[in-house]
Amino acid sequence: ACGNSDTGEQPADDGKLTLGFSQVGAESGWRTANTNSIKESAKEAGIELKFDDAQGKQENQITAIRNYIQQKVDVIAFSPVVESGWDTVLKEAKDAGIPVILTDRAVDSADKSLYKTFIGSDFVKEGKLSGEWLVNETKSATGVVNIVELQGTTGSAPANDRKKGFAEAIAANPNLKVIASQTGDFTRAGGKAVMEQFLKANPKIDVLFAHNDDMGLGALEAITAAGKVPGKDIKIITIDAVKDGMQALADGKFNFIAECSPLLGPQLMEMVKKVKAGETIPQRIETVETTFTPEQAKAALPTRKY
Amino acid sequence: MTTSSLTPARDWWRIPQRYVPVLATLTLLLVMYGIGVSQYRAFSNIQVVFNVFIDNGFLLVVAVGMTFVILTGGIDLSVGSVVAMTAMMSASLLRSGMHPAAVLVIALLVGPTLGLLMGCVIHFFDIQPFIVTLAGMFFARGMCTFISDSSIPITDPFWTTMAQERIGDPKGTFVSTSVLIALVVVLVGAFVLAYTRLGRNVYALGGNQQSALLMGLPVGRTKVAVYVISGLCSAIGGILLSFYTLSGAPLIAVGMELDVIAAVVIGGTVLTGGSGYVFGTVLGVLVLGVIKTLITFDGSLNSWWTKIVIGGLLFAFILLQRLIGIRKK
Amino acid sequence: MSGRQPVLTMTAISKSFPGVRALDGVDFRLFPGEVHALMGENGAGKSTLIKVLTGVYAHDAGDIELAGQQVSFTGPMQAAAAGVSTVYQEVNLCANLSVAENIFIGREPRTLGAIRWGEMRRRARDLLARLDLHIDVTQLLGTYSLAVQQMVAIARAIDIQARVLILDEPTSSLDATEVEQLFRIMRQLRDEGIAIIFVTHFLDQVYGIADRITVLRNGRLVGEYPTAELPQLALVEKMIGKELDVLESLDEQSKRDLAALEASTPFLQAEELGRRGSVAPFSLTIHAGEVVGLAGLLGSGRTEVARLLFGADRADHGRTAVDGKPASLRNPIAAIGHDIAFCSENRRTEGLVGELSVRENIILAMQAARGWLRPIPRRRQDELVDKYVKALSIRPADPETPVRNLSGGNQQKVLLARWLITEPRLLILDEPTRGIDVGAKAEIQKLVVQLSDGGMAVLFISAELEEVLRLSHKIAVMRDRQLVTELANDHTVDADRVMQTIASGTRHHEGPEVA
Amino acid sequence: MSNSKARWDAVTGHSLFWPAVALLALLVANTIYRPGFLTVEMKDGHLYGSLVDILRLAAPLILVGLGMTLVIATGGIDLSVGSMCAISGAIACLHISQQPDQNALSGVLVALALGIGLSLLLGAWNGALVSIIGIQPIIATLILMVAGRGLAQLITEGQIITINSEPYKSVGVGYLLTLPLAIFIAAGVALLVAAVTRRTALGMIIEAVGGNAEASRLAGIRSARITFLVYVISAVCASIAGFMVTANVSSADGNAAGLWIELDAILAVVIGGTSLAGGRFSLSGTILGALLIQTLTTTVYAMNISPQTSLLFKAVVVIIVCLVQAPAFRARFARRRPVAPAAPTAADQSKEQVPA
Ligand SMILES: Nc1ncnc2c1ncn2[C@@H]1O[C@H](COP(=O)(O)OP(=O)(O)OP(=O)(O)O)[C@@H](O)[C@H]1O
Ligand SMILES: Nc1ncnc2c1ncn2[C@@H]1O[C@H](COP(=O)(O)OP(=O)(O)OP(=O)(O)O)[C@@H](O)[C@H]1O
Ligand SMILES: [Mg+2]
Ligand SMILES: [Mg+2]
Repeated sequence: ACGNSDTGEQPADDGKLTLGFSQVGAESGWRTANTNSIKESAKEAGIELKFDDAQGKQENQITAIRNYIQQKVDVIAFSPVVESGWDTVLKEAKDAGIPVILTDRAVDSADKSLYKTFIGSDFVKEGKLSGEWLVNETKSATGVVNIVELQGTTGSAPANDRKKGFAEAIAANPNLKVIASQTGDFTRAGGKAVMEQFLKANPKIDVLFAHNDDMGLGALEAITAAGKVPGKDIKIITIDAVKDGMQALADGKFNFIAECSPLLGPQLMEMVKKVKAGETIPQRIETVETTFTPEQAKAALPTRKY
Repeated sequence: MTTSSLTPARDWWRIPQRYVPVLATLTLLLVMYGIGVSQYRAFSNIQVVFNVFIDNGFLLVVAVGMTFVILTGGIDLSVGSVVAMTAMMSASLLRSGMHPAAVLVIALLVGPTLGLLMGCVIHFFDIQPFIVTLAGMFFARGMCTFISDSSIPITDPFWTTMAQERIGDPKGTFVSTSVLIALVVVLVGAFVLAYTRLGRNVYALGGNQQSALLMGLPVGRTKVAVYVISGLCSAIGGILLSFYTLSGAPLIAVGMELDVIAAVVIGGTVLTGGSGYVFGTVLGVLVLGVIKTLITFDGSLNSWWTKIVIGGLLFAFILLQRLIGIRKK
Repeated sequence: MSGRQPVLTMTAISKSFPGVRALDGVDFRLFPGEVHALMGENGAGKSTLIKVLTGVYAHDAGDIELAGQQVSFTGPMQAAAAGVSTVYQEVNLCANLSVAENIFIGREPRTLGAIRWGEMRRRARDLLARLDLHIDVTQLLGTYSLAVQQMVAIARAIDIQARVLILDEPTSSLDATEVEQLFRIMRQLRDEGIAIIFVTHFLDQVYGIADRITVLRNGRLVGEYPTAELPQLALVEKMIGKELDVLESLDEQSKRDLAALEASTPFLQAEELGRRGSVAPFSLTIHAGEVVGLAGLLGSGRTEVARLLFGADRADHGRTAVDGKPASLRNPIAAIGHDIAFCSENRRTEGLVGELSVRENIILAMQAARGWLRPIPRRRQDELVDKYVKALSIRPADPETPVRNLSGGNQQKVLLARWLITEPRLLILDEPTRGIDVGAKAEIQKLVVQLSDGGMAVLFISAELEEVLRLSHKIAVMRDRQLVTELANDHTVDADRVMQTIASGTRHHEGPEVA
Repeated sequence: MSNSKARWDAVTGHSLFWPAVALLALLVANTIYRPGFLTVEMKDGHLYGSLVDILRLAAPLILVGLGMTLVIATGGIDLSVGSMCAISGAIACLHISQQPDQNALSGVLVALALGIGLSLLLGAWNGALVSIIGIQPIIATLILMVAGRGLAQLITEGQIITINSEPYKSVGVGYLLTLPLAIFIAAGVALLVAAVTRRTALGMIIEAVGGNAEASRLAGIRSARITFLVYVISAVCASIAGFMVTANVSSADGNAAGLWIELDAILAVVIGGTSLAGGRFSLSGTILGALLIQTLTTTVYAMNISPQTSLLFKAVVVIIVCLVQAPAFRARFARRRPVAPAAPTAADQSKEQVPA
């Protein structure tokens, strides 16, 4: 029905490794970059990839994993939509003897033997890095520093963790105060609409912390429209470091970005091969990530992939 | 000349017109399954069919409730959120150490209560169901994030057994307990619709509300009842979902109401009410499930093509269903 | 009779709708074992009185006493439980349920809560057999004609063990035989001591069955009379509140020269027109200025003929020609393009748009013909609408009321007005006088004569043979969905002769399933 | 005395009265929370303030709502408007991003034409499914709702296309006579739709088709054509809304643009007094409904209601608005007050739905 009937062949016969990968969705540019990275590196590594887009639904991911088990793929990898609720299906995978690798987001299973490893970034750490930068930046500040926060989609793991990490970090300086925090749904439009009201409600905003670049970029427009200078009147901290965000950083409109790299592909493929070869691998592999200041952004921008 | 040639058309194979949509759906479903089997080798494995049931058990239950509502000509947009709310509540109550039996009771009460409230507002204040249940949807979703803005794992042993129990051959073909529960709900739903007064009143209400009123049927009671039933089914669906995922997450089952409505309508139930069968709904759920399965088996579609192909398959299916339906007319 | 206790007393009942005082201090008494006719013009408040009684509407003032108990029903359900069984005006059943279910829904035979379908069907068949209706009770009600539906509604009502049986215009879509069946049963029930309220616009029927008559006019009680003491003419005068002359004058109506009419080119010719499953191929010609009557029993296929000629259903056989030139009438738009108009018998589902106002309903067809880009100027709309509201005395006379709030008869007039303003050359009237009071009926008949005198061709369908005889130049007789013969309506033709033609052949009551 | 009461009844009975009251109540609540809420100041020659924001942000919703009103009036529903927004925004932004000079007016005009052209096509698709093939509207448009998002992402390749085009941007955030251009566009389209439906007979014909399709057919109305037309109109409205949404942030996000706008639009239509069953429609009601919903969203931000409870807040407001608007509810409430014994009772009111 969907063409490509050749992919329907039972894998494992041709000696080629087959990886079943279930992606969260394509809800952001970041996610698309992540998908692309995985697809490209699978091709480079000569691994056959069965890709599924769960469209943001855990149910779909579980379905996909079940189907991978039926198809007897060699390795299953997925970026869980939510942290909990994977035990049942992971147990089925384990019983079928198929190793599982998590990417990007972790699961909270008590039974760590259900999956081989986790490759991805630490959202809490991203929030923390952002907060620490701010604490450092405002060391000398006297008086209260008013912070507004643009949260990601309510209830999503990155939103919760980044908020948490940031809050932990800024607790170090009692002058730092989050005066308003609202969800912008990770979108530019959301970020802009919320920031417009923040600006009207709060005469003095010193810092904006956005849970991703897109909301920050949206807020940027609201700030400009309000006649303020982003990066100066209001310092902006975001997370992700996608191209547009890096550009804004390089232009001095943002002040700081904590990277959350989507380029997990190569690491994932490496682990797939290792797992299949029976090598032991660490329970947790963190992606190589960094933070950017405007200067670093300028330097990094020409070689950015996404 | 006999009068029989002039009687309202009845086909030589004597399938009454009202069964045609359901049969068309069934035929197409089988065709679709056949295509899957011919394209992908592992598809013929019977476990694939069981997996469709395992993965869509909760959807099935919710769709049964929705069938009642749609048969009266109403609609219930709150189901997805109520499912999530029920799962969330169960998870949070279990985490707080409550006995699983008590949790089950509470969880099974909340959905119907919300349904009761919505039904009463719809009936007594004569407000359109779409709006009332949309508000219900916001409310229940709001409750989810209100309970907790992050997902809550369930470690309760009862839940865990229910979730991980494999009925059948645990190494080979099996179904989960949820499937059995879902099938029971389907049977009960079908029975109620076909063999009880409540069920027939539901059809009458969907056929013509004014007539139903003038015929002395308990219109108000029936109307409220379908929302309670839908709420109950959503609650059961929510519990099944919490078995399925062993957790409650605030953003789970977003947009599920559309899947459910689509399943019911694909199953041959008319949105204006008055005609349709639970069996059709089962088929509708299976159609969606098989489409999903086909796409994962293919495994070569990227994210946006997935959506386009889902839309395309849906279109092809409905078009064919429509054409078969017209021809048989 | 006065010595007995009334089973139902309604005193000083008032009911207002926004802008209309539908009932104004009406008293009504009903004794056990009587058939009581409730009479009045369209919009007099008959249906409203009934709906107040059964709790469909809450009344503003007044008392209702049933069997000595003060009652105030909150709805038909309660009323039925208290022994008041009602057939409302217009069929109020569920087309999506089977015939059997429509009869028994709400009181299905059950064991342990489960409906016994077999028993229900059997009982439904038996019950309908009492009304001499032999149809497949498992079929959906909607597949049957309005007349059958009406019979089913009656069957439902008489099966309920009731003290009071209310029939609001049950006979409007029935033919003479059906009416006789109904009367037989009504008499039987009356003799069992059941009190029956009977609403109709057929005076003959009133005198045929009613013991007493209550007359309403403009929402007020005119009086209550024993039938024997109220001559027909006096009744009509009481109903319309003035003396009646139109009725008589119509009989004087000269029968025009048919030969001259027939000599001209026919306006519409149908040759071997037919549709599988609905009507056998027939040929029919209609000339300008001619009134062709369609006679036949219920379900004989008159409506189907009309629908084919209007393109409401698509013919799968035969040809049509307009003005001698072939013309395809494949859909209503094509027919309207050839100046054909069609008033459906089913005004609620096929005629009116309930939510729209009287004005909008009246101009709808004309506007549709002009296309939406050329709206009829408001002033012209008002002129046209005013003219017909007056001409047909549509009440209430406010063109902006939603048509759904009009009484049944007035809705019919609105539908008629819709087509009259399009000035068609052929007007197809399917039961145009159904549910219309005597005065208005006479007006409509007069109108038909006027129109045909003015050169309009009319295809006139009515269950009332007298009416057909009085108006038509030519009568086409239908039987079993076949056009069996055409009679020129000269002095040799009378009701008996038509009846004979209709009846010369066994009468079938075939349902969708071969019996 | 009784005269003034009658007038009062007429006013409160008007279908737009209660939504308007709700809107005012929200504004008042905001003003109490933050007295500066209503202030509108001059900044760089534009008016600046929350009220202006509400109007500007409501513009796309108004547009989508207008089209939706017509669709709903025919007894249908259009779930695909959100995807339609995304598609037209994406194609326009894609075209502009490929121009050597993004500020060239010609390029922008071509982009807009492309977007509208595509939406005409998609609207025709919806219309054909509903009117020719006869698929139930909710399912017919669900197809494009699902596939359309995919299409939009296909156009943007899953990325956010950022553009830098002043002329295009002005569709979303430009100003005319100190007010946002978007307001004028929405008002213009509203006037156009109103003119097309109310100055011609289209409105009545749509209402007739929605009220009773079979009767309309027998009256000689080409119902199929009308049905087709409303889906096309809805698609065009959605595409203009799509331009606004994307221009607002100068970027096209195939995933987020217009997400869930269909629900808001339907909500706006219903709050505005148009029945989902089809028939009578009120364009002004829809506009009011859209403003109410946007005000509600803005209120959540402005009052900084925590994201965890904002949905609850929204639910409560929606239900209250719907309740006070419902005649049956007010009648019930009125009966509680001992004053007007003549006022019809609730049971009475709800029963009057039954026609003779
Ligand atoms: N639901 C309603 N809303 C407003 N007005 C109504 C409603 N029902 C009836 N009316 C009005 O009440 C009056 C009485 O109507 P009713 O239906 O009782 O007349 P009727 O005597 O049954 O007439 P007919 O012989 O035509 O059936 C009419 O003027 C009608 O327009
Ligand atoms: N007595 C009957 N028994 C069974 N079916 C009937 C009967 N009368 C009508 N029908 C059904 O009604 C349809 C034909 O009725 P139709 O409306 O054409 O007749 P008509 O001559 O116009 O009668 P009416 O007097 O109701 O206008 C058929 O579909 C048939 O199934
Ligand atoms: Mg009446
Ligand atoms: Mg007929």
